Amino acid sequence: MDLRYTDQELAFRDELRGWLAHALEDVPDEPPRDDWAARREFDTSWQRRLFDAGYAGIDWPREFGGRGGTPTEQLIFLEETTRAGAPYVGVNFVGLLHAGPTLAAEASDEQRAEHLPKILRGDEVWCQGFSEPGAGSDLASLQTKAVRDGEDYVVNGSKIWTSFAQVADYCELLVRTDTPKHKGITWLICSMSLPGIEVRPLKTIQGSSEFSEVFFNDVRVPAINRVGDENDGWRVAMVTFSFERGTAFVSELLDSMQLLKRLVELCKRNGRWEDAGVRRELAHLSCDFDALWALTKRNITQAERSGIPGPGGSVFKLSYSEARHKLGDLAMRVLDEATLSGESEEHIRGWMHAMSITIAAGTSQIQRNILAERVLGLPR
Amino acid sequence: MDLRYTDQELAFRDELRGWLAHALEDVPDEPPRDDWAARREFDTSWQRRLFDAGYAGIDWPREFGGRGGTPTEQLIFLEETTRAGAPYVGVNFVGLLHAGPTLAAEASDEQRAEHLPKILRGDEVWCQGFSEPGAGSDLASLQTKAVRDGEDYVVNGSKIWTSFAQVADYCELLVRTDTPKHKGITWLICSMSLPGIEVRPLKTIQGSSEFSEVFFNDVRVPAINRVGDENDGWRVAMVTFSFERGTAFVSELLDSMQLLKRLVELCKRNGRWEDAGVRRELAHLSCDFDALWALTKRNITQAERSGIPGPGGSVFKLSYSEARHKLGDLAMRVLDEATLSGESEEHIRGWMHAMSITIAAGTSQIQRNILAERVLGLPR
Amino acid sequence: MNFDLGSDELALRDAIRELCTREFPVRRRFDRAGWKQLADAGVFSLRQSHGAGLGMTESVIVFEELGRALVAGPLVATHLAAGLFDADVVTCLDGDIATYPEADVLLQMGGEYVYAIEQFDFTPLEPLDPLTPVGRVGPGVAGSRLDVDPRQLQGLGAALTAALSSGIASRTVELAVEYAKERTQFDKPIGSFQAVKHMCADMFVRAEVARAAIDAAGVMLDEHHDDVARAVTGAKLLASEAAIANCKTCIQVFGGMGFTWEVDVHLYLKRAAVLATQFGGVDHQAELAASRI
Amino acid sequence: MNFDLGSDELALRDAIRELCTREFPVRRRFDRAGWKQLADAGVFSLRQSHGAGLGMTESVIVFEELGRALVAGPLVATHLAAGLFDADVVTCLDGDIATYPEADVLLQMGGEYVYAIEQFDFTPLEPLDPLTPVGRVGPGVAGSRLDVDPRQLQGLGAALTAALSSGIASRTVELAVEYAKERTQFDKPIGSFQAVKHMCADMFVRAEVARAAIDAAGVMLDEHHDDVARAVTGAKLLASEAAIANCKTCIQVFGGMGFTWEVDVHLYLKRAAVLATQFGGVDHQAELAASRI
Repeated sequence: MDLRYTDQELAFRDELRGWLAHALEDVPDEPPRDDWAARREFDTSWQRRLFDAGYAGIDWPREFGGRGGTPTEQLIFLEETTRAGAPYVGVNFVGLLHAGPTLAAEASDEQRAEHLPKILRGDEVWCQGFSEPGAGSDLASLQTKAVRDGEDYVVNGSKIWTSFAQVADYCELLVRTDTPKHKGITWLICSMSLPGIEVRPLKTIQGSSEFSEVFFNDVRVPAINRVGDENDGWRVAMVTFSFERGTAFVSELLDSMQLLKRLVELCKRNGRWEDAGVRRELAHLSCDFDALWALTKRNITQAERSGIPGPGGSVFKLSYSEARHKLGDLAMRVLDEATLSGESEEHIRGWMHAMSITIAAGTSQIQRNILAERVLGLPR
Repeated sequence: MDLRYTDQELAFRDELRGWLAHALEDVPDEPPRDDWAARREFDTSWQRRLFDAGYAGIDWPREFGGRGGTPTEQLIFLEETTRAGAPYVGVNFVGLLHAGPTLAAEASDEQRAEHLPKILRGDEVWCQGFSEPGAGSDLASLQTKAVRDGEDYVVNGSKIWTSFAQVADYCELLVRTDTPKHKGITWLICSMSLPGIEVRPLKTIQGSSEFSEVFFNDVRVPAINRVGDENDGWRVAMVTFSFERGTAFVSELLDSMQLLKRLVELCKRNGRWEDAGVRRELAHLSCDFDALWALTKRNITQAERSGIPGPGGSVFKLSYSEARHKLGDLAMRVLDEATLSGESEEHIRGWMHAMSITIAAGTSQIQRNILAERVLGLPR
Repeated sequence: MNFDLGSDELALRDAIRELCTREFPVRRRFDRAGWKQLADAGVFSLRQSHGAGLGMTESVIVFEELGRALVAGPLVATHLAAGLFDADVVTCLDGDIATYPEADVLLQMGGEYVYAIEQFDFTPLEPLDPLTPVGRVGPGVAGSRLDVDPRQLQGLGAALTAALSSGIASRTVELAVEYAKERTQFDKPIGSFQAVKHMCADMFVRAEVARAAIDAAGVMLDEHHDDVARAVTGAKLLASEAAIANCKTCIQVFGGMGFTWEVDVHLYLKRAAVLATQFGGVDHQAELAASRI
Repeated sequence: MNFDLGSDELALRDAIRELCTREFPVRRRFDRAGWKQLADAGVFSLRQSHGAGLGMTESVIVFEELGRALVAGPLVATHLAAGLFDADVVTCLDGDIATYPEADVLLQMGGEYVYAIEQFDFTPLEPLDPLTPVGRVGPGVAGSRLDVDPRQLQGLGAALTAALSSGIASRTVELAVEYAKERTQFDKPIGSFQAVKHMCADMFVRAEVARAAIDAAGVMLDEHHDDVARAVTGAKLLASEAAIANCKTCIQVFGGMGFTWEVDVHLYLKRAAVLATQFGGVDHQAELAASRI
């Protein structure tokens, strides 16, 4: 085991650091949270700048426009961009972290050539069409129907929790093409500009509208946009999930470390740092995040060896989301009356955000089932 | 609602306080934990003194030798005896708190006349023969068999977690008299002196031997000792449980309050009280115990109204056992290296004891099932 | 001793619950018409109608109901002010921050004396709870000094606030249980899964323990019990924690829907968070409890 | 970067695991014959065989195995003393308390200097863990001062102790899972009930996070990483907590049997409690972490 970076990795870090110092000088101000057109413009412009500088898709193959680097370099990339306060992945999240890796692993050569470079360049924004109002934890019970008609699938139904649907060009869409629960699902690339798609934003408890409900009314998706075989979509979706659980929270963890730091600073300013109990709770969270950073490195090493992230993603998500709940609750306690007047908004948002991460991308209950049954071998 | 004691109750408290001040002067030293003969002698002598002074079975009917008082007076009795440091109920526990109330509610006149006065006088010690090695949480799957043969039941099988079996005169024994799971169980009064009974003490993690395994080998229990109808024992056992959950932990709670007080004193001596975190944790536990004391009063009021304790017992047990875990963990943290050398033994024992109370008398998991299904009406 | 609701108390509780169900849907904002309905129902005058220093037992029962129904408005301050001076809508001034700053009078009781402030300006702020408006008051407001012990008012205020929190803790158990019975996944109601069952059971335990604590505090206030200050502190601490924990668990039971503005759970959460800060946050209550151990 | 056990490390782990399975059943008490076996296997000389200031990566792996197997004896102190002086059995003196006081040499490193004490008397005390004897040493013992930084030794000691705890955290997951598969109630293995499943999953999470933390600390010690002190502190904190929490949960999964002396779980619990106090308890570690935040 070693945690040392190679000379090449260290050189990469230095080069990136230098570039960031320069590049961040003329990044415009972040747009308002609910101005989605502006957010798309902001996020994809940054992605394009990364692409032009050779920093898009650090560990994606060169043939798709990636840098062809190692997962470790991708980790360094996330570390450095977070530390430097560079723009977050934003609307490029699904493309870069879910759909892209899934296409790279499962799609045809044509599909990969068509989409992967555009995702990396910030030319294509993706959204996820997996969950449905009646199919959340029990995703395999999804009912959005796709019927083959000539060269198309005709899609009817609705999806929910679709992040960035308002501004997405494509949707990774799971549809039902046959009756058997897990064996009747197909994974489609669905253009969001097709006739018959309606997007209705959902307001979250934070007051923002990251999520939408998406309705499909006789939407004709060309069959050529299928990824994998018909009725083999569940397996493809599992690949998507392994990426989601494996690495999608790395940037979040780095952000959380910063958030904790700012809470520490706030406590040092308002005197609560003198309180041994508060101080220990803050320190404990710092230890939690450090350990999760080590776990991330383990997960990445394992993913590098086996090609696809393992169950470490569920371990990470359970522990990380619990730590975030603790951080949020502690911040609310420490801020006390200051929460009333919207001061320290980032901590209030952080508190609420914690409540979404024990639900989204597989609830904590589902993650525990996965670990108990698939890793520990307990009977179903 | 009121929490005020009536003049009669206040007079009872004064009188009892006066008597205790006197009576406790010549109580002998507590015997060693594993000297069971001496413990029986110690505990039953004290019970006899209570009886002689008119303080045995405060809320038991006078016809059985009780005082005929109110449950509130029983609560006052527990409060005063605990505060005064009087001997604990000890080996009389099952008789006074499980078997006795069950006999009072369900047994024949002869059975009540035979046993209840002796339990109150400290002449009869009882133990509980419910659980079996294969029937713990799933008690109704018990296999100890009783076959009717003339005027007797012939009992074969084994019981476990039988407290005080080494020194008990009688056992409240659940046996299988028919096949259907819940509908084939019978509740027997079994003399522990019958031939064919073998007691094998079990050492607990505390190193003591409160529990035993009891083996029954062709033990002939006269059928006249049956309580309730044949195959109606499950219902009778539920009555026993309602008493167990309703009030059996009241003395424990009072003890816990004292234990907490001594931990606070210890922290004030060793400087840990200056630590705001430790101080708040101690204070929180004090609030927990106060609230549980209020809940006890609510449960007792409800039991007084309906005759039998309600689901408040499960609420109490879940919350109380969790608070005891916290108290134990906190004590271990605060004592730190002092735990190594057996100092502050009561806190170490308290820590270990906590681990038994999330298991004994229905695990926390079973209690949650009970609340979810029977009180909240969630589907089985 | 008789520590469960008697028939009068049940009737009072049911009457308030019925009023709330009829007139105060969860999303109803504070308005003066509704305020008059509450006043007419006796919500603010319970202590007066029971005679000096009494009526907290009943007030706690009533405030649990108001908390359950998430009734908006400066309930506690208006209740505290009744009998002290004449005003329809009274709110608390805490530092320079007031919730419901459109009130007629500000009650300031953080220091050695209690002041009633009738003339003030305020700037609205972004509130934590969309149904609890907040404003920054001042500068330079002055009020008339009232002849009342601030510690006594603070104790009553903490108890009433705890009762509101306790109501939230109880109501969110019901919301979670109802949803767990209706929502199906894996061809079963999610409430048949032990993970969900046990979350609901833990919610119930927290709510019942907190309710016992605050009910006892109410009674002890009326009975001038020796340990009353400790009881109030403990009730405030446990009810605050129970309300927040139950709202969070309720969101988890509701899953994705719980995280939306579409269902009401987030409003309970945000109200619970607001109440937790009022009359001393949980760390403050724990410190008070430590001083009374 | 390569942060998972490589083939050499897996071979080392398997060899120690095999040795422990063969020679060190859980209830084996400390004895000098066993001690020699461990010494022969290189348990105490790993840092020496890897060159100055190296070998903590491997030592951590080995100590996780010793923790899993609940091997008795003053493992950490004997490992620390290797290379400093010649003695078979070395234990730590903490204040006037020593575990395994039948050792040849006491290592005292609580102050500014490190001392080796060869001549001492002790009085046996009632131990918390039946397999970890404890004695009170003294009075008036004096030792020879060693030329080594006590803080460095304490860091290594904390890391090795954390590794032992991490081993306990991992092993108790396996014990709970095995039992949950075998034990049936309600005509099913109890491991098919979600409540038990989720307890086991949470144990696994705690164990894996702690293991990542201590493995990282071991590597960072060898790499003289800037954040090494924080990493050691965090690992000690998380591994202590994970070990105790997992032992407690394991007892809960075992139910009544878990509360008996008949099964081994209580020995893990008691050892975990002993280890938590050594080289600084959890509150102390949290304070250290706060100073390094």
